[in-house]
Amino acid sequence: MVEPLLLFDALLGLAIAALAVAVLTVHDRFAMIVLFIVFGLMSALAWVRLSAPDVALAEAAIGTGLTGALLLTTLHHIRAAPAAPVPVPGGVVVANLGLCALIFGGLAFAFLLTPLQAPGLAPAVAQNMAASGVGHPVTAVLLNFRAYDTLMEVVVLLAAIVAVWMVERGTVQAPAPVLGEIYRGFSRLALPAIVVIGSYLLWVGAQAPGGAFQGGAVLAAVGLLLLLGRLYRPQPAHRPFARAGFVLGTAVFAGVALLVAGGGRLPFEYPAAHAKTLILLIEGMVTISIAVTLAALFHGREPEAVPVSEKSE
Amino acid sequence: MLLDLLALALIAVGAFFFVAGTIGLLRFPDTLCRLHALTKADGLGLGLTCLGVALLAGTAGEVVRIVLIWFFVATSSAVCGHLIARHVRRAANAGGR
Amino acid sequence: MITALSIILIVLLVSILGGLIRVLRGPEPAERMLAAQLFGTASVAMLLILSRVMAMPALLDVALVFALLAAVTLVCFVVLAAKEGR
Amino acid sequence: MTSGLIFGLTGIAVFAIGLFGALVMVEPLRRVLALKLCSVGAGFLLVVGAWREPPEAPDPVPHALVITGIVVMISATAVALALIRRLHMLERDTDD
Repeated sequence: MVEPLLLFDALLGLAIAALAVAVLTVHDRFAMIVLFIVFGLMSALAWVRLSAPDVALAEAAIGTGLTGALLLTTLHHIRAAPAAPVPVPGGVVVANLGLCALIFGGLAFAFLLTPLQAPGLAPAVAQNMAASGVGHPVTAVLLNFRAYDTLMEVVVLLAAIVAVWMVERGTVQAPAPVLGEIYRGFSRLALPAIVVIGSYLLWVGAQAPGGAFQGGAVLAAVGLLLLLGRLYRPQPAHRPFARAGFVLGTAVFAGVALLVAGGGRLPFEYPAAHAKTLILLIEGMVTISIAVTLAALFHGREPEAVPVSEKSE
Repeated sequence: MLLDLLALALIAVGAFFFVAGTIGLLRFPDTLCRLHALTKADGLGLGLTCLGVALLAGTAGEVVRIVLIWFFVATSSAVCGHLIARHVRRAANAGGR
Repeated sequence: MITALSIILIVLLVSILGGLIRVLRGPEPAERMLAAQLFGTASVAMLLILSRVMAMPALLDVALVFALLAAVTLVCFVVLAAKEGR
Repeated sequence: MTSGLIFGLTGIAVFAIGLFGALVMVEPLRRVLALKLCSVGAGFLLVVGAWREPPEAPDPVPHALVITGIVVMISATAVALALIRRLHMLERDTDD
């Protein structure tokens, strides 16, 4: 008798691998994106099964939801391009297939030899939890024990939005259509609800799965809905606010580190009495930054002074 | 015990509706029929599942979150169903002209 | 109880995989997106059940985010499809 | 057989499939997706490394690393997609 949950895992694993193949082989580009979204959903389920709800949250919100929206807009922009079928020589395909099969075999062999469930760093984290200022281990790792990583990650987001604004400078975008009364009613109902959920995720991150990245991604979804429904239209005059939003997280994060370092400690060695306050401050500001940056990444092009897009109305 | 059985039955019926929705999606002839099959199925299926899981829930907080999930999925799937139907109709009109 | 719920989970997963045929076959983008919506809702149901099976109430938050982001992706699709229609 | 073993092998398979796609595919959009598959596959391995048979709690450090990875990946994807859009526009303009 096979345990049903294990059978579920095996099916899920097979489905994920099959979806990965389907994403790369399906002819229709729209189907490719939908399959990728489904692939992300299934991976998030797999991570839930591996008792990693934080990662599942991040994957569902950022890796699948927002990435899916980004892919859909990009496909919309480049839809005119007939996918020029430049055939790859068969020899190249076979050689690469062999190479990848070899890599798969090697990795699988190494993986099967590696003992699972090694102690790892879990005991070290558990020992220091009391001093971290929060009650959830993943949040403690992200914002206290390995805060440098997280700071760099926020910087990467900042770099990405700078790059996107540079690349898209001077491009034209067709205006979004009006979605009608029902959508307006929906957004009046849904947007506040989503704001509450995002803030809840940020707040609950101190004790349970959730936190700045997941909360920020959910708040970014509000931005997406506003942009899509034309309830908010980016204006050139709003650029300073947007820039302030992009920089806020990095600035506060680095500022706190410098302040702590100024007190004769290591940069992220928060004083125990204020650890919780400092972490919450950083998380709050980083959440705002992430939300603004992700929404701006979705919108792409910087709002520029000369609106050339009006002629297509 | 009785409550557990009731919850299990509700969840099982919910799953049945999901299966029915998938079959509708595969077998119905055109987009609007498929839309119809799907919105009914996922609305009912998820509603029953939510009810069943809520019966098994341990704390009031969990029940609140389950109700919130049900409410959100119900509104968003209704609105999205409407938007997709509108899009399909407009596309058909544009094609007919 | 756990066994019965696990079997229901398997049924839901198989039903999702069956729906994938519609995504692959199309032909309308709207249908592909519809199928994706069904997957989103079914995954929410699976997460609800998993929250009982694995005794992790935190999964309810994950389900909430799933539901939310599925809606956002769908709205995004409809907007872009409508743009294309003009 | 354990969940960790199953999903570990899944992760390696996804990584290899993504790598193959990134090497062979011509279309830029598909190549980006292939690289994203690679990143998800790598994430699988890290999460499996953190996994402990329940009821033991998993190791939080790899989880934090994967979350960081997901955010970095969406930044990279956004830039790649912006480049694809720009490239497409330039190609269209030279065709006219």
